[in-house]
Amino acid sequence: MVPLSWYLILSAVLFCLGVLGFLLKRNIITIFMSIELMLNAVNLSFVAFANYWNARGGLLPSGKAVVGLSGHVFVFFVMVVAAAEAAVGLAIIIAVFRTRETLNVDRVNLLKL
Amino acid sequence: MVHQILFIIFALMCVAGAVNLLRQTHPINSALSLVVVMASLALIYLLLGAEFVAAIQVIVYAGAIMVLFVFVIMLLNAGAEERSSGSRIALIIGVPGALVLGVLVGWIMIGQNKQLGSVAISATDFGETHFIARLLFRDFLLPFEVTSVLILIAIMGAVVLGRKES
Amino acid sequence: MSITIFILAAVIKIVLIVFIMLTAVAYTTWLERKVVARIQNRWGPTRVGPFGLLQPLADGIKFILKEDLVPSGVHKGLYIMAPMLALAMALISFAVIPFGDAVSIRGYQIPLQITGVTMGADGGRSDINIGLLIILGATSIGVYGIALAGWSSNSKYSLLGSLRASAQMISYELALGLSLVGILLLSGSLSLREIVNQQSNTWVIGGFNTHLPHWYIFPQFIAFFIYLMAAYAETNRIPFDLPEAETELVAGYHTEYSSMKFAMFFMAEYLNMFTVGCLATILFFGGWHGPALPFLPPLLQAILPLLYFAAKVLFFIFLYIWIRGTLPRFRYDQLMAFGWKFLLPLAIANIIVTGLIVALGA
Amino acid sequence: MTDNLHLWAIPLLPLAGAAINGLFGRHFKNRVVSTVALFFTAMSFGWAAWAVKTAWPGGGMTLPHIETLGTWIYAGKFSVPFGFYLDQLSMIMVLVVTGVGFLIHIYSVGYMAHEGGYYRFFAYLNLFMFFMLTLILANNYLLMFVGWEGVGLASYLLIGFFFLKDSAANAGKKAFIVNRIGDFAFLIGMFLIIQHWGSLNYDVVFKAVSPISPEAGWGLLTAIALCLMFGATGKSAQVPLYVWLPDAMEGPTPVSALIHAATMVTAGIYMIARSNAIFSRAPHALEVVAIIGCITAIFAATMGLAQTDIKRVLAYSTVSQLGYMFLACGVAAYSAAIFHLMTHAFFKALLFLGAGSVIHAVGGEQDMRRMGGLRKLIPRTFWVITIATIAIAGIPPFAGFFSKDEILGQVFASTHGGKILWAVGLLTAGLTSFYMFRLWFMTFFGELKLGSVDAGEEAHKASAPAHAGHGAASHSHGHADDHSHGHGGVHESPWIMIAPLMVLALLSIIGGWVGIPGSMGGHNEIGNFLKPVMTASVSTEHAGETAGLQERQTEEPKENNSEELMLAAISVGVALIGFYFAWLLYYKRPELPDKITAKIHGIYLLVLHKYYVDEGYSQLIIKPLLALSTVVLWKGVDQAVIDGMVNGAGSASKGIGGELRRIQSGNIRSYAAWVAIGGAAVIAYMIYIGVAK
Repeated sequence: MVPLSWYLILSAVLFCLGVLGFLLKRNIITIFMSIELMLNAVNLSFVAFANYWNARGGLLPSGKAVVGLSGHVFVFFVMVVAAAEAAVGLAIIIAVFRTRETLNVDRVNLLKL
Repeated sequence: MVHQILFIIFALMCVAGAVNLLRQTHPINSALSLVVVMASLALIYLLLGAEFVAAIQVIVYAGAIMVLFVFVIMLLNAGAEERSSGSRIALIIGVPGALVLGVLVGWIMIGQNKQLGSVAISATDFGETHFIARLLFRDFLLPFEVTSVLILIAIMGAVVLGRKES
Repeated sequence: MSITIFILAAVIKIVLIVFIMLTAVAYTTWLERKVVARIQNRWGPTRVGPFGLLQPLADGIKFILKEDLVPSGVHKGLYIMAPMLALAMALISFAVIPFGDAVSIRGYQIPLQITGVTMGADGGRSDINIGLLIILGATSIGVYGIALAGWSSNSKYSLLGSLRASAQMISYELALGLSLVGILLLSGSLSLREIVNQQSNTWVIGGFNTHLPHWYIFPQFIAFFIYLMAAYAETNRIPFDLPEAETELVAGYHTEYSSMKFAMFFMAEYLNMFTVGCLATILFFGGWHGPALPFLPPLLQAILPLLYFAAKVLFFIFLYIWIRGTLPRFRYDQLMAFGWKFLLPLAIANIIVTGLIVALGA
Repeated sequence: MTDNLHLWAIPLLPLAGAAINGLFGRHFKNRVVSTVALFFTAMSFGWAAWAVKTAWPGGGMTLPHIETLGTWIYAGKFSVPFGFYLDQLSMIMVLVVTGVGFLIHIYSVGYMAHEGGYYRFFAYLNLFMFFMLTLILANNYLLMFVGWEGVGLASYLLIGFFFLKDSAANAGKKAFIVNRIGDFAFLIGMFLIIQHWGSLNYDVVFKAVSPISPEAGWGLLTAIALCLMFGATGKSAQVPLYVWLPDAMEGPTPVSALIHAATMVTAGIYMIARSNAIFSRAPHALEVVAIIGCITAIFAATMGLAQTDIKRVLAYSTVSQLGYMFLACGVAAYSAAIFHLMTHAFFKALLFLGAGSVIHAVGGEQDMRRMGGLRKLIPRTFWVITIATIAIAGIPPFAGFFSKDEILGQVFASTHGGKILWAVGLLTAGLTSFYMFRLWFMTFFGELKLGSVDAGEEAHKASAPAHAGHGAASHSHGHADDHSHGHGGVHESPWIMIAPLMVLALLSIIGGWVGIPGSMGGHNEIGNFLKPVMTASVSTEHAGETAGLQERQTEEPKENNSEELMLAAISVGVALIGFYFAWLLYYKRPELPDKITAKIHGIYLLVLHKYYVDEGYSQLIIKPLLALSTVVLWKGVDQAVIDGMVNGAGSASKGIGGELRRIQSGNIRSYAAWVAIGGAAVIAYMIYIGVAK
């Protein structure tokens, strides 16, 4: 019986590390990966709450019964969106690399070539 | 008790992976540490009784998205990061900032511990695929369709952007 | 059946299966060289032991004794980790494969499946209800092994080889997944033991007993066909083994590897073949189900399901080798086009048809 | 039988005349223009006479006779009708205005014959008549105010008739602005009336006021009375706001006669007399009126002494006489004030027109020092002006004596402070006769000094006839009110000018006989005639208390004839003393005035420059106002505040834009930092809400 707050703390820690990566790293792809990490942290809290609500049951304020599983469905959607984002993001990174020859974020600061 | 021990193990793996993601200079290493994070997260999902999600996490996230990342890193072969002026300041501000944020949220979570109660692998077939399927294709049908359109557009975008200008 | 007994049984099963599998892998190399030789009208290994039976042992010792070269400029960590990763992923998929029904030892019903569990009052055997997904997960993580191997060995050939191999595996993984969906529509469950149990008796269509075994091969032969193609591509076997073709890229992603690391790749490849074989038998040929043979002695009678299962798997291995001996290699663009433009649409069509049948039938 | 007198025709006729002349006059020949103007004025006079005859008190008409054409303003409870009001007071005023107006129209046909803009002059005159008649016949304060403003407009147009001359244009502007200041106070008075009694109609207001005893409502009534009084001072050129009248002499002489002697300036007196119900219940206000009247009288008289321009002298005498009428109203002797108004209209119009014909005769010369010995040259004008001068001086048989004596008698008899006011009034009477006879002697006796310029002494008005630029540009070229010397030597005015003078002279003589007091054998017809108007509003039960304030009843038993006769004798004596001094200084020994002025040089200069009032006003009021408007309003508010805000907004956004631009540095990591900070802020806010709840 693991208290829910542990999961949330883990998710918070992962999220903070994601934010840190997002701020500190210089390589575009690594920044991109830290975003993925953040999304994963969010997924974790989704699943944790899904399980929590399923166990608690009860009624939503709107009167409908609590559907624990909707947390999972949300995770599913987050993954789909993350996949789409990764695909387009990496395509952009390739395009940037092709023109700028570098992945270092600080070098890529001129709007025109 | 077993749950807590397992949780702590997986959590530590997770955090170690995440920290390694930051520490590594070469993107390939950080990519693999991210795969480790995702795998441990999958295990934690299993702890939370979410089998289908864990499987999907492994197949989609670890198996597809991260492979994409590794692919791009391999293709571009850009090499390790080099220090640049901006990082010093960011480090000085960023790290304590993140620490404060983490501590703040953590404190809130611990504070609310009583209300939150605890979580366990629910006995009944909670995370069963067919339950999720029924939910996904009935209550969440519209979002499902919308995301499928999103994916289509993303693919086209990626193709257009990725193509070499002929 | 408490946790401790389950763990104990699991450990024993794991040791047993790993040992059997590795020896099986070894002897498949022997079988392959023999069969290919016979196809090419020559004898194959005959000197080492009767009919060359000890050849695999000789190869094994050779691999172990050879000098373990580590070229310079190599990403040391990844270079070493890659083969391990490939082998590990190949082994993991055996965890969920049910070899047989169950064996009762000292009153405990031990299911012949690593993750098999006898649960509930009636002692019914069940296993992880997402078995199939785990196999898919394992295969998708397996790609890392090859990708990293090629990239970390810091040579152009291996890099290109690994890129091609992983690209091929990724695209065919899609076709593989979709082809399995046909089966899932019929079986309604992802757990392999459940699927096997469903294929136990005969097809009864509209009250007429066709006396055909209730195997899924009959309604899903297209899916079987797609599955086989995709599986061959997954394991980089002959029609699709361009990445490691000697004529093209020396040895593809494992050119820089020597001795044990090379052996690991080799074993990983053959284990994957076995996984494909087992999966095919479980999903399409009814796993350990076969016609009852009353005339056999009781001891044989007990292990008959296992024998059936082994026979079917062996047949698939033979099929692999047979095709390896006969079919020419695909060109890379043909390979990709075949995968995306032919297999994928076919698999989707199959899903639609089976979906309609299941929906209208129910 | 209250048949409909169609009172609206009286004002409308001159309006029609003004419209015809104004719109089409340009194409008419002078003769046509004058006939149109005279015809409509005559019609209006005839109509007024007919209306008065039918509505004469004895004739069975109930007075006051009110006719309403329709409602002009209808706003909730408050409504203002187009109404006309005829009672004894307005009868007298109508007759005076139309009568004197008609005579002046005839006179100006001759006088303006050689001036440019002939049709314009007559259009303005008719317009003035229309507004004056509206003012008099209105049955509510608002319609009266229309007339009030209209009259101010007409005076502006007529004063500035010679608009090419800067001094004329400025004089017109000055007149209009000063009047407007007065009107402002009048407006506030009206607002107070509306506020408290909901309507401006005379009958409604006076009926509402009558029950209020002086002590009870003194606060409100005094306020209204003071406002109305201040409005009247503006229009009737009393002390604070009299500065415009002397400058108004820039206009042609008939204009001065009509507007600045007979009619317009009397509007203020008429208004006070009309609202006697309010004034008589506000004793303090009456005191103020009396004091202002008295001060104006003595003040203007002293200024008149030093003037050398013939028209300026008459202007100051008008101001002083108006001061007398104010004084009369101040002691609640309204009918005496109206009586003096009537007689003053006759002899002052006569004096002005006479002066006009003198100027006409000497070819535009206005400076008395250069005139002299005209007695034989223009005998008829001489005789006419002599009659008027005797009348204004207040020598018995003539009109001036009776009306002025009436006022002095009332003032003497009034209770609080009457004696001082009477003494000042007497002194003013003496001064009046002195400067009138001074004018008389300087103009008609001695020898003609025309053409020789007295060097040295700074002539009040440019010595040589100020030929304002004879710009031939504008075809209706107005030139100095004098006109070219083409006529050779001095000549008598044509009959068309002399005839009205004769009539006015006759009126100046018999005008006074209407109000001969009981003590001298008459029975003060005009006093009795106006009594119902003045006392109608004082309801009987208050008769006792307001006895002191009530209309001075000439037949009061305790007022014996001997005292009255004695007062009359004193005033005649003072007039004769004035004559003697004038004769002594300007006939017997002409060099004497220069010696006297040399001795009292300081005082003389002070008086000559009209006590520097104009300069004082410009320093005290106009300059600070200008400064206020430029520094504070224009520079301060408009520039600094409004423009400041607008430009400030522009530059502020530019500034902020400049600062924010630095964020778009292209450095992706700074973007990331900003995103993170934003995220942190949101999380903090959510935590705050969560914790707060």
